[in-house]
Amino acid sequence: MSYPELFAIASAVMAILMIGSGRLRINLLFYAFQTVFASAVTASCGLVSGDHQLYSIGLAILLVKAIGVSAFIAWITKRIGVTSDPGTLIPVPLSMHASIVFLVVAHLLASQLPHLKGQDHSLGGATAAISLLLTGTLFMLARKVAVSQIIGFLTMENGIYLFALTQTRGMPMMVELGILLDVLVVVMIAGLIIFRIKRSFEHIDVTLLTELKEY
Amino acid sequence: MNVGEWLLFAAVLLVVPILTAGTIRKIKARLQNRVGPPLLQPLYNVVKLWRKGETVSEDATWIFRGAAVINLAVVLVVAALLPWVSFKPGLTGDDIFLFIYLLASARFFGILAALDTGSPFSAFSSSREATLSLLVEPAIVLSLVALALGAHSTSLGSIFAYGAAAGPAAAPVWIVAGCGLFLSSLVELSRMPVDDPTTHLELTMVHEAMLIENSGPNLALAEIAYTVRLTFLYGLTVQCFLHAVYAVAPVGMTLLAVLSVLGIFLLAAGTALLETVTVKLKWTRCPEFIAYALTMGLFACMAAIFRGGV
Amino acid sequence: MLKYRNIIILILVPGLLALLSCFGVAAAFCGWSHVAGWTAPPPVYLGVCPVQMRLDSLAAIFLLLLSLVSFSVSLFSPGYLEHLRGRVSPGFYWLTVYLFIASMAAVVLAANALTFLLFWEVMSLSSAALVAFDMTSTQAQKAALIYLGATRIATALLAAGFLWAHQLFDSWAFAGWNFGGPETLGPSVLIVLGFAVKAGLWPFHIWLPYAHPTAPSPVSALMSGVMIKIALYGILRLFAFQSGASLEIALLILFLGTVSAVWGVLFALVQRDLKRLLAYSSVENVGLIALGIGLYLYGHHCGLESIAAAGAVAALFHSLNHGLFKSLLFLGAGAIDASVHTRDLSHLGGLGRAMPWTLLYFVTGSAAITALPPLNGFASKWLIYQGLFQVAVDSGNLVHVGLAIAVIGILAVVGGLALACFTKAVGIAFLGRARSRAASEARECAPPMVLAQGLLAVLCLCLGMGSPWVGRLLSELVSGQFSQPFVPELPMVNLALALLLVAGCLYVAALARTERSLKKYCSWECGYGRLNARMQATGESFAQPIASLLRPVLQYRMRAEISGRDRRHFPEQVKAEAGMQSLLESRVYGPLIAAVRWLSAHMARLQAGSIHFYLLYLLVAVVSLLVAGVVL
Amino acid sequence: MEDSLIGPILLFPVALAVLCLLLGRASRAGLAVAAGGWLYVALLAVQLIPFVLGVGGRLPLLPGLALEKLGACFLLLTAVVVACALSHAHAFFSSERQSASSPSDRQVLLFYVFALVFLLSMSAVYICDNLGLLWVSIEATTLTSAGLVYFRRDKHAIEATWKYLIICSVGLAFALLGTIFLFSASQHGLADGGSLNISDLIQQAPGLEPTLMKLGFIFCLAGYGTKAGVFPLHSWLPDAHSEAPAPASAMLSGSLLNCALFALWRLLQIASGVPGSHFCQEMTLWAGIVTVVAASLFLVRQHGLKRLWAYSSIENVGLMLVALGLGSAPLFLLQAVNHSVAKVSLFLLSGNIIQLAGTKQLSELRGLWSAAPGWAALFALSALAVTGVPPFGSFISEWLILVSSFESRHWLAAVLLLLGLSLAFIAVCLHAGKVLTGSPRSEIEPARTCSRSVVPAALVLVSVVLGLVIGPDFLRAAL
Repeated sequence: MSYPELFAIASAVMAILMIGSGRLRINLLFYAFQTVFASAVTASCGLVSGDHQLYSIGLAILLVKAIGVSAFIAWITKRIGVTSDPGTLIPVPLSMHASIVFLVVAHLLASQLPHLKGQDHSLGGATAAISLLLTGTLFMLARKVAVSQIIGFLTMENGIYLFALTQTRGMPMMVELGILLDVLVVVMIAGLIIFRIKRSFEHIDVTLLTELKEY
Repeated sequence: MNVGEWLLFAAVLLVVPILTAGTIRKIKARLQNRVGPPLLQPLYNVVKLWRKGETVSEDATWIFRGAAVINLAVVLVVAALLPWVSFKPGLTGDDIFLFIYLLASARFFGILAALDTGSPFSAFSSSREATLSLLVEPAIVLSLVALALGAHSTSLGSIFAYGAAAGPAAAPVWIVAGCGLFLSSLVELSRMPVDDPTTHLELTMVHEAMLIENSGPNLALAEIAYTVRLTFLYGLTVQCFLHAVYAVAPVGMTLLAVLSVLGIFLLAAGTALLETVTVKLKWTRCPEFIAYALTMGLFACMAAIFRGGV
Repeated sequence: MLKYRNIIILILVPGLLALLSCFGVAAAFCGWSHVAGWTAPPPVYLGVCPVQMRLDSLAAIFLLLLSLVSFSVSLFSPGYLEHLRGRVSPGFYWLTVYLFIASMAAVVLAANALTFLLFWEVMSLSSAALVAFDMTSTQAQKAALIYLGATRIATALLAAGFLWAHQLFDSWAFAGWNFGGPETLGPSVLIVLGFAVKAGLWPFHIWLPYAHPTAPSPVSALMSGVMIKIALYGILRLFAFQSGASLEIALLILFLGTVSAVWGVLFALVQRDLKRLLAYSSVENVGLIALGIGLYLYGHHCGLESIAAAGAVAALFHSLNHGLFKSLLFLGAGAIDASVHTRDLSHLGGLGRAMPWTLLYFVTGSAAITALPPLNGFASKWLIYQGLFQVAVDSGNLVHVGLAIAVIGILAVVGGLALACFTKAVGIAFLGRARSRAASEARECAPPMVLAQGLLAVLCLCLGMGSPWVGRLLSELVSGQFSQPFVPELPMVNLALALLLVAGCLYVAALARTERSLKKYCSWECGYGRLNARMQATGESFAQPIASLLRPVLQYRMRAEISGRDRRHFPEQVKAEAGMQSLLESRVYGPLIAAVRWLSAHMARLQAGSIHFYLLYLLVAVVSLLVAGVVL
Repeated sequence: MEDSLIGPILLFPVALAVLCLLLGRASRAGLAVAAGGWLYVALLAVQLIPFVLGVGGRLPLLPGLALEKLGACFLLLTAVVVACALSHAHAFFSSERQSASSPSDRQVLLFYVFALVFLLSMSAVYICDNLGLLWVSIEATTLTSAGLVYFRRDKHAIEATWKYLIICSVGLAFALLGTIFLFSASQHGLADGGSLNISDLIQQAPGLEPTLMKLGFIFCLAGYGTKAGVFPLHSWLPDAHSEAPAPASAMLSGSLLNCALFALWRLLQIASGVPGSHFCQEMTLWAGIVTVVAASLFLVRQHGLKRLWAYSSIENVGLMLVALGLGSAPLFLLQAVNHSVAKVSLFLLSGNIIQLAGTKQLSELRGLWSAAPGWAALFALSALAVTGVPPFGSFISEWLILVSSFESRHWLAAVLLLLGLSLAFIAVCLHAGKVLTGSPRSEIEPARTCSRSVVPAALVLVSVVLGLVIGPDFLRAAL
């Protein structure tokens, strides 16, 4: 097992640990860890392939996603004063166990994918990526709080990023930065709206947002 | 065209209807052990009415009086077109469907005239008249179409033409169609068992109640129209039976002419007998009776198809 | 200022329409002998084919009908609009009427599928706008919706048929289509059904009794008199005068025509709204025309020219006839509406004395539609009978002979029902006593309105009397198709003269004498005292014997409640209630609409507002797409 | 020389946005934006029309950016839609401010700024020649348009924005995954290490790894399909369209949906070169059919005026997907143009009507004909135009789609399409009829402003013209 694979799996495990808690701070912390590992994957990939662009991307991820975004969301939760979910749609432990199953499923799926020649970390990377994707989705589906949805989305995004990293020989720099920028803006806008939700609905429970419907 | 033929026909048309109507009354009276009115009583009635003044409902429009005229005019035209005696001179356009729809015209105006006065009695009866005609029309049409199938033409003149003897195979069609036409005629003429022309209760009558508001010459026209209609419908039936006979045993023209007229009186006598021995059907049971007429028509058609097909 | 506007609306606009109608008549006469084509100049193009028009003799007949009816509508409308004042703006009315008439003319002239559909939809939409003219009435809105729905289904069927036909023949021009072969059965059925919906053939007729009564009467006259004919024109154009059709199509049309005839007139009989009655009677007449078309197709397919010729002439002639007398009757109903402000037969009665001209024309129209000789209705109906009779004589197929005879019998029933129906219409609306205050205060309508009806009535009479000539003219039109055109004739003029002569003599002999000495008295009242209007028969009671006879079809129910202490001999209060219901609406269309609504309601449950569900859908969609991707 | 001009022109909206901020007053900014919008259209038209009509197929701009003919057409369409919406917006917001819940000056100003940035991001979609940048620009359209949906800042607007943001972002995350798959496919199959460059990919399509290509396409279909409103991924669409102010709804429906579909078109262009990728087109086609049928069913039971039009947009997206699935870019363009023209008119009019009646509930909207006959007529015509009735443009495009699906022997698809279209027509008639007829509630006084009818009237006219002039040349390109 190479370093990139190790870090990638570690990142996926962080995500599984993240989903195992109902407290937003802990979620956020594990999200930060997970992203740190993702940036570590980037760096180690750079080490393996000798592509120096990857170092800078790894750094950018560390700064923007792991630290910046986490801090921003932490700031939001603090301002809003919501510390935990008011009751999840799927019990917290169950969702953690389910995501362990997802990890296995992810491995099975990943082994089905064709692998690039000369990229020996692609199986573990794909496993971790799909696992992160599924865990992120589950997190979004299982939690009621708007902040959780953002974290879930970011987890998914991490998965996709890892996938890109391990399944290709590196996305173009422009694209990577564009994606990063987009994600950042999504989080910023979502943060702003979360404040609004809090002000209008007095909570950030998105299950309250069911006024617009068909029947 | 033969003037003599026309004169003869005109004479028959003048005389026979009155006598037929008289015959029915007379025989019926005799059968009921009454002396009965003279044979020419219908004529006397008409003359009497002709002389009288006329009272018209204040609610009536021109339709009321117009209808009586149209009615008789239509009946007379039909009488001229329809081969109800064997010696009727031919006319172009004597079509089955024209005949049916001319009768319908008379009925149309009759019903309108009945509705015109706003009288509930005549409205009742006109509604019934419409119902009866609706039921009986297919029976007449089918009987006549069955005959037309044999002649490959819808011209009444050619259907009822006496040509070469058709042979015994043709007889069933004529007989069944004749029965159909006779039953239909009873309905069409509002005779027993569908309607009792001599009842005294307006509510149960069809034909008489429709005329409840007619008086004087207006009523006379209606009476004449009725007798003429009676005669040519019976005449048509008689022609059917005569054709059945003719198909088996061709007879001479003179004999046919005599038989045609006699047959009408015979049917009149039969009607009188029928009206003596039967009672009027309940209104809701009438369709069952008319169904027999329709069945006859259907049988006639089947007979005609198989005769043509086999 | 306002006055000038009135002048424009009252004189110039209708005048222009009348003028245009005259042009239409002229064009129709040109088209009789010449074929003219026109293609729109280059920038105008409909995607797959240009806007193309073609005037030939078949189009000319329908153009003639359209022009004649439009002419009388242009005379009738200004007076009628007075009655609608405040409910419809004349500008809107005239704009849509012009659009409607122009699009009908264009449909008739269209030479290819897209041109046809283009104007077809414009025709439907403009007429729908006219149906919904009274924007504040929910009833009008419902009628317009049903109409739009029906018309859309018709268009969809036609579109499918046209597309399929294009696939087969690789042409959009009607002239390039040939529905003779067996492989064309699919598109033929679709096209026939599409036209059947628009023509109001059973079982697609349900929109007619909603749309016709709601529209202003002149528009009803156009819709019923011309528009539904245009659907039948479509069938004639595509099948009859092109190539014929397969036997299945012919039998389908015959079947639909027969059922429509019976069904339509039966329902017409039991209506109490005069215009609804007329609308149902249109179903009957459309059925008769369809019978003619079916006979033509049958004869053409079997190579029996006499049947084909009789059918074709009958269909064309009856289209023309029905267009005239149905317009006449709708205008009559409009005159009543304008004068009494109701069309409910139970509030009418006794209009004949106040409106003698309208009565005369309405009776003429009724007599014509009941097919009384020597009017035009009889002439065309007789041709249908002749065609059927020829089938019975010539076809040689035992089943077909039997069916033909059965249809003859059914037509006889239809005749009887039509008679009952129109005697009811005339008798209850015009005769007897006024059943409401409004009816007793009725006045004859304005002279142009009378003139409009008179024109149509005279045309009915002329076409009836001239039926041999008209028949010959029409069979010349179809004679291209046959080696020896079959021209069945009846001496209608002689007949009419004979009738007139005899009736005249009788009148002079019998009734003219007493004309001066007539005694007026109240109708017979059994000596109980004067009859009042409520004692008269109503439309319901007039139709009751027939309705109860045909109870199962009509779903006719009657309930009478008699109350009082001795209710057998001295009833104090009698309450009678009769109701009927369209079997198709309750058993077929109702459940169908309910099913769509149910489906839609359950679909709406998907959109429940919960973002979690939405995300789940997203996931499920991705997974199922992946599964589909792996499996396929 | 041309490439030197188009780039700056595309940045024109940014300049306009800055100008807006400098003007500082919504009323002045509104006029500037309206004038600027049309100026932008004019500039683009001058540049693009010679290109579209000319022989050159491709116009490289910057590395990773290039313009193709279809893209140029869509660029122009987008500019026109935004210009229409913005020129209507001035009148719309000035009458909005007379009502009770009037937006503040700053809000309106921000609206203009967001709209202009939104325009920029949409324009970027059409000039991307790189799948990654394509994704980035589409995500950017989400972010910039979220500001438009958020405009009212009330509960409903917040809810709609949140759903819009989250669902589209998650959906687009899948599209990103798909893009990565495609990239991976290119790296697997191609010798030179792969590329995200669309024109390269199209050229080298036969060399792509088919399985990864297929997976990539599926993820992209789901992802961009979410953005385009493909059933069942459309859930955000009715909410966002109905909560955004009318000019924004018009832009969302008339231009944003086209962006996502254009992205799908680019992918299909690549896929069509890959051997055995018939599947992708089939899948697109059937996604379209399902969307049309589902949307028409949604239309039947509807309670909000703008939601109704939102579902009608979904239906039209379905139609465009069918056109894409049939592999016909001209049909896609034609349908998009027709839909945009009619739908922009409808949304703008619906905004007027909602202002007039003070509600967007269909059950309470009545008697438009009596209240405002001019609007009522335009409304009826636009509704007909959007449902594909002749002589409006969408009739021709829908007809061409049907012809095309018949010719490619998709019988079932064509039948379902016809069914869906008919049902949609009936449903729209049902609801529009109720809005038009009946008697209006008493408090409504007849509106007297013509300024808010100009744009819809012009659009209706354009729609009619479009219905009558689609010539044989176009047909040759389409079929």
